[in-house]
Amino acid sequence: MTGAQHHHETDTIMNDNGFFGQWGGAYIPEILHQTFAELTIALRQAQADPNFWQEFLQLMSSYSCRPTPLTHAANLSRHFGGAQIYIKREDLNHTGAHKANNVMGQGLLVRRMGKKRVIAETGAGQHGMATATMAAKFGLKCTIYMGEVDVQRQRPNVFWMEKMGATVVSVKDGSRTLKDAINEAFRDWVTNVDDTHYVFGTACGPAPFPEMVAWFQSIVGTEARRQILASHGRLPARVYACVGGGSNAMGIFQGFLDDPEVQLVGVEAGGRGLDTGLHACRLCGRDASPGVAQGYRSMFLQDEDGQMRETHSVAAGLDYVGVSPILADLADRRRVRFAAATDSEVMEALDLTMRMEGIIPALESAHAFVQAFKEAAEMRPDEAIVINQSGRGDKDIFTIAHAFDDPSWKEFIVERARQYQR
Amino acid sequence: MTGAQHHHETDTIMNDNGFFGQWGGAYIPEILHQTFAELTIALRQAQADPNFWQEFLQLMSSYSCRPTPLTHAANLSRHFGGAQIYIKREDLNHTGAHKANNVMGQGLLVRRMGKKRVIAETGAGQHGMATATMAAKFGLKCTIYMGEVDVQRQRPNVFWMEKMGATVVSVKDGSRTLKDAINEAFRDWVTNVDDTHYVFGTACGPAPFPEMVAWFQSIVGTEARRQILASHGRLPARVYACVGGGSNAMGIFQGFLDDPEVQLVGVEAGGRGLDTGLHACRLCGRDASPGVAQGYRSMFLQDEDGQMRETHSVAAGLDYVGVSPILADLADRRRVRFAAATDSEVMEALDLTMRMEGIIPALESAHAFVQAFKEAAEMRPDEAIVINQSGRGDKDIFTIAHAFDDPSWKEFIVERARQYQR
Amino acid sequence: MSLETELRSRLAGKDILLMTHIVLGYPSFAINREVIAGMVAGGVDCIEMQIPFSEPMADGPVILKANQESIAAGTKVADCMAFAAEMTRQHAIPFLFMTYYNIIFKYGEERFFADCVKAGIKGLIVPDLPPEMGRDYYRLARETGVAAVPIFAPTSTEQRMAELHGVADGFIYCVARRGVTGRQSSFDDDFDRYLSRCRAATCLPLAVGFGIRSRADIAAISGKADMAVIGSETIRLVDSEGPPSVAPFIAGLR
Amino acid sequence: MSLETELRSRLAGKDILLMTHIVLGYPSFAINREVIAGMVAGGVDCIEMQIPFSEPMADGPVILKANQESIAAGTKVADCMAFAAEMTRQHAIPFLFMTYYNIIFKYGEERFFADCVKAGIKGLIVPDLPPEMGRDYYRLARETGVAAVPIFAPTSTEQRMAELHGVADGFIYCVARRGVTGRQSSFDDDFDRYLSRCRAATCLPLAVGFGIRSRADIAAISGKADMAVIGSETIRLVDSEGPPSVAPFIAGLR
Ligand SMILES: Cc1ncc(COP(=O)(O)O)c(C=O)c1O
Ligand SMILES: Cc1ncc(COP(=O)(O)O)c(C=O)c1O
Repeated sequence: MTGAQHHHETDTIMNDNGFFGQWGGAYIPEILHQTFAELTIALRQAQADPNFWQEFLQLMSSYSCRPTPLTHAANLSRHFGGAQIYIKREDLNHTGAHKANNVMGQGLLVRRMGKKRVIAETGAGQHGMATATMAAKFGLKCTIYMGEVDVQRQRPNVFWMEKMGATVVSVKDGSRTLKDAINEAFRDWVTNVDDTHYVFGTACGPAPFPEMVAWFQSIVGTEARRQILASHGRLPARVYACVGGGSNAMGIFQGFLDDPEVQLVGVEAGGRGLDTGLHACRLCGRDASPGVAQGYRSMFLQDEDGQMRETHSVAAGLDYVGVSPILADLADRRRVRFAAATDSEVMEALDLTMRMEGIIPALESAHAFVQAFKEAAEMRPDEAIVINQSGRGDKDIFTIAHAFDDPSWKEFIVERARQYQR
Repeated sequence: MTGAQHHHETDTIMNDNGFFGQWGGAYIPEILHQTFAELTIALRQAQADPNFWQEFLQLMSSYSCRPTPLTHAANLSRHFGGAQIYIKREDLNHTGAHKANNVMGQGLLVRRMGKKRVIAETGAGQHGMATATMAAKFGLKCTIYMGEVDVQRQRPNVFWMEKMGATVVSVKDGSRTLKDAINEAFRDWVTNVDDTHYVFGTACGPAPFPEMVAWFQSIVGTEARRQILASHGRLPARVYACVGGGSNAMGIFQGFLDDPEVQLVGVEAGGRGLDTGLHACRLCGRDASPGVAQGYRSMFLQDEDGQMRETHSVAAGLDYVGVSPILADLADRRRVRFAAATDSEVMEALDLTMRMEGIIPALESAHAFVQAFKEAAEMRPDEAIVINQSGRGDKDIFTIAHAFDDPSWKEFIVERARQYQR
Repeated sequence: MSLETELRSRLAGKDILLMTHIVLGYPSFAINREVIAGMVAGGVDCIEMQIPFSEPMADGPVILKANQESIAAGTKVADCMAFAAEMTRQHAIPFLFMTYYNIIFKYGEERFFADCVKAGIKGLIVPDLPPEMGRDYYRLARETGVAAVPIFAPTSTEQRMAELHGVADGFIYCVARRGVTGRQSSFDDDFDRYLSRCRAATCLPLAVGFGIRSRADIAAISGKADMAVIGSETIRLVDSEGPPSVAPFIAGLR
Repeated sequence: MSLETELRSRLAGKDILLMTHIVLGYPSFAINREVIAGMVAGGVDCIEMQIPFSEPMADGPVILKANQESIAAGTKVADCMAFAAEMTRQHAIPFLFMTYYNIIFKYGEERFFADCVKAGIKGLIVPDLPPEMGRDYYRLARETGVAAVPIFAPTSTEQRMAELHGVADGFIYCVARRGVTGRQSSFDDDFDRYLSRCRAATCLPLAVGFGIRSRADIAAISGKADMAVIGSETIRLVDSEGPPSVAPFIAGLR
């Protein structure tokens, strides 16, 4: 299945105005109308041009390391005694997460459109890292918007983005997290619309972003389908992915959308628990409702007036009020099932995966592992499941070491600080 | 070129007693004699069995992401206006460095030998990380020896090793760095020789380790040769690799040993400068002399009595007194040329590479970049050079942010420490 | 009387109309009340009252902060409706709501328009609702007579302006430049060319907003546009010098 | 008189010989002098003097630390040679050097053996130099009459013991167990079987070392081995109780 063919299938879901069922659209300031029109045309041309997808594949295999492997987790499979567990290794991408797929794809589009500057929002810092990296590689100017809270919790990523030549702007408005960074990036865009492209980081935002991001991420599912057939001999029974904005989930799910026998499971951030209100569940649980924000219509965590609520997750990349309109539609159509993983379940799954397989999933990805582990035991050993490991966890050292309450880590940090205070 | 064929070529260099020219050998306590005999037999059997190399390739492509790409650094090439610069991306391996190649290979050997426990030394922590990872994957008990100084500078790696189930022992003897960790690992081995394999981390140590490690690492050079022919149409003029113990250098050099037109360049740690004594240059400069330590004969940084000297490098993985006997021999035979890169040159090369290509080499690897950059400009644009990027630099955040004297980083650390002191 | 008619009648004998902006509930409805009284006393022709939203993506720092503080202080959409009804009763100028679409969407579009009618609101400005996305909204606007005021931007093509004109009512809000509210605009030749394109595209009155702060700015657009919009500047003024400074400030603008 | 002959003559009338160990320059040559005098007074039959090396891979923590502190205090190989010459003149027992191969290699093998002869050194123990690696070393040993003492380990096969015997001179150093110096060994049935294998492989006297600390340990190997080696234990003793405690300790061992 080539990318171009693949697009057709996604396309049948999206209608003319950028809606997927009742979700999506492009709720944008008028000043961006023309830019979105041009962007949509550029996307359509790229989708129609088989060379574009070839160029994309070539870039991803020579600069990142695609195809990323599908690893059979033999020890975990044995441990649960059920389904064969396979892990799609997006953590092995350059910059450490699936975010690279989308960003490099948009980089190629930017080159076609002749823009000289890119901006992006970032939460966990992964998308910012990927964008700063792409900008360095493509010779573009780059500004990254990041909520002040995230700047504080993801300082290493900020350091690298700056070293790659990007300007990182710490956003001090609102909840000072991802959604505020998105607002701020839009403010930059309406100001610098002529020479700037906004590299949206997930399958959300105004059309054509959900479709565009999902298209670039479909590289994951296309590979995964081929790989599981080669390794396991038949399709997996279930595919699991964590859902922040929804890009890694859409990426892998697209490989299996036309295979009705494959169950698709999206896992959201259960935070402290669905009943505490401290979570980021938009498609499972009962706390979200339909809304229109950040340029698109979807399910949002908001109050009765439509004001967005604070969300909570140990994983910065899942800590977001909205969700991909494509996933909201797939939820309506019951093609994708949604579940939640709590912070503490995530730490347990992470611990087990490190110890049994020598693999460190990102905190985000570990959410998918939680649900897969809950279900694997009840399945037959001749069935396979695929978990999308969207990123690597070593980026999360500050959060993970903290969450595990590691005393030597604390001592180390205190000792380092002492050097700097002298 | 298959691994088995490849071995033959290395084999012609090594004589019966494990010497490469005048270098190498196995200067080991008698208690290990039998173990080394068995290890050598296991190695020979593996080398003779084509299935073994197949199994190795399969493991490396499904668990790590081999073949790793060869990236054309178009911007750097243009910047220097000389040779086309290609980067072999060992940084994209699982655990972030070429170390995984050797460790996974030894893991397969351990499984064949039926041992249940592995030990390893580590300096930068990369080899320890890789070994802890392999042990988790293969279900082996694991102890990692690490100098106290390195434990302090590489705490994140220690954290991950422990999370992967390894015991990390902080070695408080001698200079409390890599060589002392090696001594301590040998002490463990002579004690637990029956059930334990020592996963040596570089192409040093008593025979058959240099040959074994070089063999597993030859996967790098085999791929690189095929890739540069595919991308550039002909062989590279020069190949650059940093040299700590020598494993990544041997890995890539082996792909081109039989191509006399390809210059091979090893880059050692120049530290504060060759004339300051604060460096780790064994094969360039005049401070090293022949010696026998840590089980093998090679060039060592030692005083006139044969006591090992302290070494210095900003890169923990190059900060070592000895060097691969195979490289010492290749130096004698003038097949490999050696150069030094100083700490400050390394920081400059790192900066440039991040900014121009969006790639973060490990501090170790950045040494190779320094020398390549010095030479690239004088070469013709139709010539190609290959730099082995042995690892990724984000593991070095504490060192790099410190070396760049980044004020926000310092603030961040101090702020974190404040949380822990409360 | 329709909003357009009302504005046209106010234009008689004036070079340009003035519309001011206020964020409801910031810093409080009590202060809003004083400020609006001052604006009316200073001679404004029209006021747009912003119902705060947590994600005001088209607004600059001053209005953004006002939105967030208003919400933090507990402002509800229902309070805004009640307050609007009070203002339209008290002051004989047209009032508009400015807000983001989610506020209307969550309130229920039908109910929102119905309540606007009850509250005497004459028009709506919704910067994140292009016509393609607002079929029901524009239908309800037509049905209820609450003017749906669209936005022209310097990046709008002739064709796009025509499209927007097709759904427009009351007037057209022309944003003076790229960017968000609150930063200085320059009213140069480019601006003139842009405004003539706007004029050519519609027969509705043209309001110009974004970055209008002073008598000089207003003089610069007089004769070209029909209405000047003062946004962030009055918020700054109230924040720094208090509500009594508003009436003289407005009076001094023309 | 060859080392072997000398040891055999000392064995006459004793159940077992005693060899002690000392790290040269630790804590100082002055203390070494006192300690050696005490050992001789206590009745040792033989002393191995370790020339310190920065990487003593076969030694446990006590001897390791002694090596490193000696080097840190400035001990040179030349000082060790001079000190050895002084000891062999003063005391009528055989002295050996124990060290790692690099010390000999850097000194120059020929020169090292020549200086050993001059200094009256009777034998050498080099734990990291198996016969395959030491062709010149074993040749020089034969030529100069300085005994090259090889090491048997519990892991050594019969064939390997035969090989080692083939190059051996003076005696064989049998390490009692897996591991490094300084930890307790248990002299059980396994040990007995190991020692009979050693005995079968060579006609040279057998010394047993590693973990021998007490009169009980020595009693346990008496009649099985020809010589007991006390290593780390005397260093511990001197560190904690000073040189005068050495003579009574040694005297009390048999
Ligand atoms: C590793 C990783 N996984 C998942 C996510 C969530 O994003 P998405 O749902 O778009 O895949 C992020 C976001 O930063 C991430 O960094
Ligand atoms: C990334 C990296 N490169 C290079 C080295 C040096 O080792 P070698 O010379 O064996 O490749 C190390 C050692 O830790 C390393 O981590």
